[in-house]
Amino acid sequence: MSTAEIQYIETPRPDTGLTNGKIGIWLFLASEVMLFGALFSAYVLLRVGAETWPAGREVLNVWLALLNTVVLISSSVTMVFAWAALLKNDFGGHKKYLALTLLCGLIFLGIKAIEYSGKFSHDLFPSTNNFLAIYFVLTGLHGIHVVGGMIVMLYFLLFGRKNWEQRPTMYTNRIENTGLYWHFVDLVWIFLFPVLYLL
Amino acid sequence: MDPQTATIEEINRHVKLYLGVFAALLVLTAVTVGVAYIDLGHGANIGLALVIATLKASLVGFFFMHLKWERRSVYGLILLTFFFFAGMIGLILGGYWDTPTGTVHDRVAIEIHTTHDDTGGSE
Amino acid sequence: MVASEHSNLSHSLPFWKRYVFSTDHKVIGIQYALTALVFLFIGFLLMMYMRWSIAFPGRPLPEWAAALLGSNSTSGIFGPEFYNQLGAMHGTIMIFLGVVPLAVGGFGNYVVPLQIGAPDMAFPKLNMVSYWSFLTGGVLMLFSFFIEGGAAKSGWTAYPPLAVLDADAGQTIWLIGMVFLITSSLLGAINFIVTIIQLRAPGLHWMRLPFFVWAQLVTAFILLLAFPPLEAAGILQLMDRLADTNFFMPSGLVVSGEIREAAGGGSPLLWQHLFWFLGHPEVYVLILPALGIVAEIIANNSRKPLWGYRSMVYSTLFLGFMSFVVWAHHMYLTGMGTVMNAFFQATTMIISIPSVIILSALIISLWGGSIRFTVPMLFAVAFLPMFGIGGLTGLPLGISTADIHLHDTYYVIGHFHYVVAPGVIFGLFGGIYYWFPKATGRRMSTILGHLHFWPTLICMNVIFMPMFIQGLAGVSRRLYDGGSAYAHAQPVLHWNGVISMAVWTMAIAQLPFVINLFGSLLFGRKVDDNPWESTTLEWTAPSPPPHGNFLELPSAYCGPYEYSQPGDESGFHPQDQPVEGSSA
Amino acid sequence: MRGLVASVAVLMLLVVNSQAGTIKGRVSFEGTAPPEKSMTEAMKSDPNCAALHSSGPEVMTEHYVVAEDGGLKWVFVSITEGLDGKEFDKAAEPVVLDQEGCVYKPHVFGIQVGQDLIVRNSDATLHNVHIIPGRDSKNREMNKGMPFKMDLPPIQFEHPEIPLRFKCDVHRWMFAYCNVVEHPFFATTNETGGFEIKDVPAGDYTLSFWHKKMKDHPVKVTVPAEGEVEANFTYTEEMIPRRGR
Repeated sequence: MSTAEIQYIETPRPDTGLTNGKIGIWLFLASEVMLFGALFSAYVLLRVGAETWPAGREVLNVWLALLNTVVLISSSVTMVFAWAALLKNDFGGHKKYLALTLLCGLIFLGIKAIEYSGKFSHDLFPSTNNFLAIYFVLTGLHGIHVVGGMIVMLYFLLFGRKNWEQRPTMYTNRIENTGLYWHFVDLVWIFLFPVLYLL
Repeated sequence: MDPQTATIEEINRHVKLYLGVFAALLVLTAVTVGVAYIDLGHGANIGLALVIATLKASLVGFFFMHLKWERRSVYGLILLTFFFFAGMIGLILGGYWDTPTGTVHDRVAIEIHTTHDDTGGSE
Repeated sequence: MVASEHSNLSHSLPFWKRYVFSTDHKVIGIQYALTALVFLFIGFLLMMYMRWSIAFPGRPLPEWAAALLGSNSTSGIFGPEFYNQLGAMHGTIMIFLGVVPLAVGGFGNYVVPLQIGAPDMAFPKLNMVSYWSFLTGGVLMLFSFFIEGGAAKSGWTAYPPLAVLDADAGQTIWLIGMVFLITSSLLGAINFIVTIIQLRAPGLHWMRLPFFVWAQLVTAFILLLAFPPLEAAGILQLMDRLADTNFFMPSGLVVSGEIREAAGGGSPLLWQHLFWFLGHPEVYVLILPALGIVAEIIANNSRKPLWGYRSMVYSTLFLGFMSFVVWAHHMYLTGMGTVMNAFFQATTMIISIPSVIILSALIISLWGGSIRFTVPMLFAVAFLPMFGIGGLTGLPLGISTADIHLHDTYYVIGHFHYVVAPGVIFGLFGGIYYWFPKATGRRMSTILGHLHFWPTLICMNVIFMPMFIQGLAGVSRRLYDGGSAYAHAQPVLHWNGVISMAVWTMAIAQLPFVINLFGSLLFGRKVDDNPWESTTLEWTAPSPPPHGNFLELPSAYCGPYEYSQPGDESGFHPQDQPVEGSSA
Repeated sequence: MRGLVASVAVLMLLVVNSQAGTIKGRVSFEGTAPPEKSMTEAMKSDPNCAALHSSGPEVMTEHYVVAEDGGLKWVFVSITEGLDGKEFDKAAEPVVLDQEGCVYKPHVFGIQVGQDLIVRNSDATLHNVHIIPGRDSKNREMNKGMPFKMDLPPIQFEHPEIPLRFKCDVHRWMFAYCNVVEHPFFATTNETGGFEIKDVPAGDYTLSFWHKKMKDHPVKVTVPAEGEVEANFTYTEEMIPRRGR
């Protein structure tokens, strides 16, 4: 094995038991926790300091958000199935589930677009009050993360086959890591939903 | 289950497990919405919503993100990040709650004198 | 295929792929280092103009100096707005574009893989992306000088509401530039942590890692977890500036005489909390790599293992951990109550302990060593007292009651500049002299080294020591006229001229360094792989190391600093040599 | 193609009636003007300004500067209608606004869009030029400190505005009214109330007479191919804003 090859991409390192990608994605998720954590602390400080703070459900459409929560949770499930299909060497099934996850992402963004245009049409803008401002920033940044995840999945959907055929373990790990990122995005929404819409 | 050496039945068993977790998540989502419409007092509502959200988050984390079968070091990273996350929110709020009251700044702000040209007409 | 075959593979790469868009950690390291040095000199240049306005407010600049400012000065005089731009960009450029990229991007990228026996970083492409994201952020920052209204002028801390009310576009570009810089550091941090954890050579257990690698590991963790909150705050301030939101704009804000009609309800303190949540860990990001470099140089040049290696490692870990809970000592005067002030005062006192442990361990490492005063050793030894002064003068600022008088005075400027200028930058200069032979196969000239070291050391002290005197007299910072409008500043005003003269002489003292750096590329004395007779792994690779670093995979058999072991005539035992009768 | 034809036509228009007339006239004021107030009194608050005026004559505010024959000074006269569609090249030399003796000199002036404005501080004391556009104006607010004798780098305004208010954040009595217009046809009345606007292309226009207290009064006027046209205006007592003393 040549010295120029970077090791532990496919097989985990014996003493740490982890592959490079796995540690990398968990570190990235840690930094994302701090990013959204900062925005949540901004939300809490603004809410605690504000004289009046509208209740989420009066200003926002709870049912659309509920639908979105269901869509995102099911996209998490299809993502896990896409990874499980690879373990069963069923690349066709994998592509189907990956496409399904991508579709759920699109639906999620579609509902988000409906929600946003609804706000704008009632001329509720970020500048209206700090509740809407932090709402747009939190859901907007979350939306950008959804788009980022979808781009990665699209890349695998279109160009994944060659990598799967040459280095199947590496491809499986990549899908698993993308899955970890996607579940994290779902996890952030699980907190966003009650905090913005229900409290 | 070690991805490299898992057998087909093991994987299928896991797939069923994922469906179970999916169902649980949907139920919890319905519960959290339902509970929100019952007014249990502001503090209780927040507490309950956060508990349910944490429950759902740990379900996603343990099963979908395979934390259940993950190495200890990843837990360490999550714990470290959570400690700093909690420290950040706690200390920022601490800074807000601990603001002293009844200080000289609390007196009514000095009447804001308009700086119009007071040596003649008005603008 | 062994590294040498691999290296002729890289010979076949076209020029732009091998040098410009390269994924080799050494090329990226040199790209980071050179770009960072250019930014350091730009930051220094801005400060030289500031010193003119401080020492001689209202006097026109000489012709040749004013030419560089273009339309920012008319007949050689520039007003307070341009001074604020210089001040804000001096801070931003020196920290985010100069020291961090040189310490973490340059030294980290180049030296860490070599010191742990790895062929490259864990994610080479990610490494390249992080450099180019850094360069984009840097170019954006410089570009903001040339737009209408000039660069950001609300300080490198960009406190709202001033930063949000600033109608010029410079602040918006500053924020966008910061987002690029933070993304770059984030990707770099992930790369470092994975490389250090996963790609250590066989036998290189955690306690056999060189201290420099430990310092970079802790720095990477700090970057990973402290930077994102500033990115979030940056996004919030961008929204405040572009979408008229009110995250940081309180209601009832009076702006030029009138109450500002806006939804309000925001809190400027939110920005300060989020900014300083990064701000303080950021200063540990600056100092830790320098401590790592100084430890390597001192161990090598005193021909003796580091004293208390274990205590230094645990102190670094504890320092990294504590750096996240001390930030509000920058905010003692924002009206926080006594409970919070007391908490942050306690954590600030506690965090000074690991720094003192590391510094004492380095000083004790000199004891009983046969010290060779090579040029890197000059910088490393000078680092110790300078960092000492920097650190100790910080204590009064850490105590909230004393901070009432010293907050935002020149005392603060003296304190953190002592840590950063004769501290961190001396460490980085030492690192350049120390690893230059490994990167180029040639040594830098010792005479030019001395010509650079002694004047710079003297000028540094002439510049920063008077600042304490001015600070104690109550001269506040960020004054375009150096305090000449204030009665209480009159007795210490003469120091402004002295400091400014020392600054301009120090600029000249950097010429020997520049000549030395580029001259030695061609005329430096050729050296073998281990000119300093060092023990860490990077010196077992050829200089300059080929793509893939090592001819054959090294493994470690002993600690990083096995110097003058009993019964070992050569006086140093490289880490990759097996020790008789000990486990691998 | 259509855009090209239009611009050629405009160029032709400019070339054809190159000869132009001038508008001359006089602005006067009938009735008793409210008394001026003493500025040196207000200047007592800043020792530097008070020192500048310790010897010289007492400086009065210049709101209603009426000559013996009734001529009214500081009235800004400019063409407001009849010029649309025509472009004018930027004026070459800059307008200089000086701050001397803690007073803006001139404190009512006109400037063309894009023309350089050089703000000068001839006092050795601190002035802080604060340009405050109107609420719905597109000009940018600017706030420049001038701590010693210096000139600011040239400033340009992109959008017409009558008036664009200048104030000094250090001295509450310092005000200047910069009237930004898109064309070079404007003038401010001198001590005798007289003004002159040269080489105005022939045509009918509306002339606006603007006074900082008695505001804006349009007057129709037709400019002959060459030679002069007379355009006078008289402010009367009723036009003084009632709230004023």
